[in-house]
Amino acid sequence: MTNLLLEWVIKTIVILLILVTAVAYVTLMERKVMAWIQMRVGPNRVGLGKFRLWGLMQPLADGLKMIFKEDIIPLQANQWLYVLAPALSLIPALMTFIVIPYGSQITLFNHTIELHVTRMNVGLLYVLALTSVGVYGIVLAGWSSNNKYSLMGGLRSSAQMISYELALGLSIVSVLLYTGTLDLVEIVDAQGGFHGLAWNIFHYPLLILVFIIFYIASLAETNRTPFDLPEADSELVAGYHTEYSSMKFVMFQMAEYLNLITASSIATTLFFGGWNGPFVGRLPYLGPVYFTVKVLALIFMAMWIRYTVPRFRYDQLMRFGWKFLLPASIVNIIISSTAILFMR
Amino acid sequence: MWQEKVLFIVFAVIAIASALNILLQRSPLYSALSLIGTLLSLSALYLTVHAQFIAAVQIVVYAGAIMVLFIFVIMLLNVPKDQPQIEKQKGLRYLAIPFAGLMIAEMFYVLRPIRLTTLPIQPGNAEQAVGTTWSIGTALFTDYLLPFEVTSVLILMALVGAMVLARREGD
Amino acid sequence: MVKYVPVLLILIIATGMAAVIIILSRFAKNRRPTREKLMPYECGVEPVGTARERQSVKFYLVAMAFLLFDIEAVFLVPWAVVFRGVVQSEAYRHLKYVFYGEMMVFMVVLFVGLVYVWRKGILEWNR
Amino acid sequence: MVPLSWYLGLSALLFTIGAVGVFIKRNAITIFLCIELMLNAVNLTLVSLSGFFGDVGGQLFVFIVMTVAAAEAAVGLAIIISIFRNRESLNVDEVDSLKL
Repeated sequence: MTNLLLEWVIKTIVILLILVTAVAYVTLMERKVMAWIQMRVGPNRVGLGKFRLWGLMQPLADGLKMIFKEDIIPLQANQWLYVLAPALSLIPALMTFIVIPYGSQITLFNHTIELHVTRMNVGLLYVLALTSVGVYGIVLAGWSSNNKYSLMGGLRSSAQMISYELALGLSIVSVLLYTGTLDLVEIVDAQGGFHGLAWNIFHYPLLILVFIIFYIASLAETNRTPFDLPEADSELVAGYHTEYSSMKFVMFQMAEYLNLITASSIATTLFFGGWNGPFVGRLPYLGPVYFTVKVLALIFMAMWIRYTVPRFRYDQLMRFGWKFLLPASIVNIIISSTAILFMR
Repeated sequence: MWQEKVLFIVFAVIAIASALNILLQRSPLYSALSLIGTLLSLSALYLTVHAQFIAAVQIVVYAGAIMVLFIFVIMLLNVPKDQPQIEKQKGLRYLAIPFAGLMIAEMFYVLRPIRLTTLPIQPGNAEQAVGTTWSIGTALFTDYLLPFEVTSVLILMALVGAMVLARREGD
Repeated sequence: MVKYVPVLLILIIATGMAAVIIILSRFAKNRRPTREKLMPYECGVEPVGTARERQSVKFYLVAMAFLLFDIEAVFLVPWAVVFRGVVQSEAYRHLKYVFYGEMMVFMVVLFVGLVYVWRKGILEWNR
Repeated sequence: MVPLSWYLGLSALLFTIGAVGVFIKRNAITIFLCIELMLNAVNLTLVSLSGFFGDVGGQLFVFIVMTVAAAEAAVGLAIIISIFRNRESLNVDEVDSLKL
């Protein structure tokens, strides 16, 4: 029992450290990709002393800069909620990752270590639950700032998030029809056949449509362009975090990037075989590598979309979510279940 | 298993404290946030009796949807703070205390026979155990089919009714 | 239910992290508050009116439609999880058309709801 | 192991707090929140009894109760909105046109 607890504590802390580092470097990646798409160089100065290291120290410098920024709490703000809101959006974002498997099992110091923190019978519902709780941080940030832009941004953002949460949930239901379980570990294990290439998306071609719906909905859920209406800077200044500065602003940014990483990981797990890949049966250390590569590819795709597609208008956004994605995912469920009914 | 008792007490205290906070707060927004605290700790308590699926649904439906609706309404209407209650009969307050004591004594009396009943051991095949998604799904769509189908009509009625009530003509 | 203990663990650790970050920014001694700085930001102009105004009821209508369709999604989850098992297992196979049919009835009823919301123009924002 | 009586006692306490809230609060939304609290207290009873008897029925009741709570919240809040529109107040003592 104590051993198990110790293992969990270590795994949790390691995962959190990896996630925080990953967030820092995804921001750098975003700036590099943006620069690359716009034919610029991007951050390339910050290094160690004389060595520039392609700007690899940029996130560290950014972090230090943000710590030393002035922490402003507006006079008319609702003090308690104003401080609570960024925490409420960061904590659920950090909590999702414990159900995602990132490898099979490896042996370390004569211990067999499963490469996931925990598995639960309702794993995917746990993820959905945390996604739906994430709305509070944004709503309360908008409300407590006592600023018109914040309030409008918070309301718009939460309405957008709940609208696309529906499409997200319903597209996951189509996947569940094929997997027959909510346990993410089982979902990944089932995709291990055919030299580790029996990924759901190859195995069940109908899931390509589902993946497109899922991906669009998760972009909207994480407030990325073309769905970044909540912080549409030309209309709403900075949306719900207009009044936030210093580390509280960092917390919102961290939550946003964490959500992007989580969404990509879930997409990898559900559609692209998780950590499965060629030779992973013989070399279990390849599991986390495959997983990271797939997640990074999906994150890159999100960035590519961000710098290619212009922003939606709010009425277009709501119309797209409710009148296209929602009926499309319902139709998908009907088609998938009919297919399963006649599967032998 | 003292750990389970400690967990129960922790979550029970959180649930009761936030439930009391609903009454103590004057602003409806804070009351709603305290209710979310109660809902989350109840969800943890559901886990201690192996109701995993219901625990997750509790967060998805209650904390993630119903309370969002409440908070939206509070924010949209900009609801004023609660006024203090005007007591019409002053003496009743003191009558309340012996009655409360009576009720608590009665509760202890009723609960006495089951004070030692503990949770049955779960069967070895954990997938088929009560509270998993599989057990909920098979029972809901066979034995409890009628309530399930009636629910869909109920939801439709609520949708139409609420739309008609909340929209103004020409809105 | 031992498997759910890590949820508690990560909740505690994540809350601790959030608290540390907030406290960290509190202790960075660089606060020089001025009246202008602590005013609500309105692009540098003196704020007009209050932010606590009544908002459009549209947001409520969308949240309500979300709530009711979210229930539908939650009902779909256990059905989707058991459906394949029902089709393929010996014990439940004779029920497979029942399982299929009852969910189709459920979804048709809710689709009527979606059509109602659609026709009533709740989902239109540009009017 | 935690005995069943603890769960039932907790549920009774929460129900009482909710009932007291309905009586002492004036704000329609807060009263509504207290009703939700009472529903949740009953849900705790159903779930714990279902766990202790090993019968999934109680959990299905809770599932249905949650649906009813959602429908109730949607319609109830719509009523509250239309009351607020007409009277500019949510104090339940002022909404008494039906009283003789």
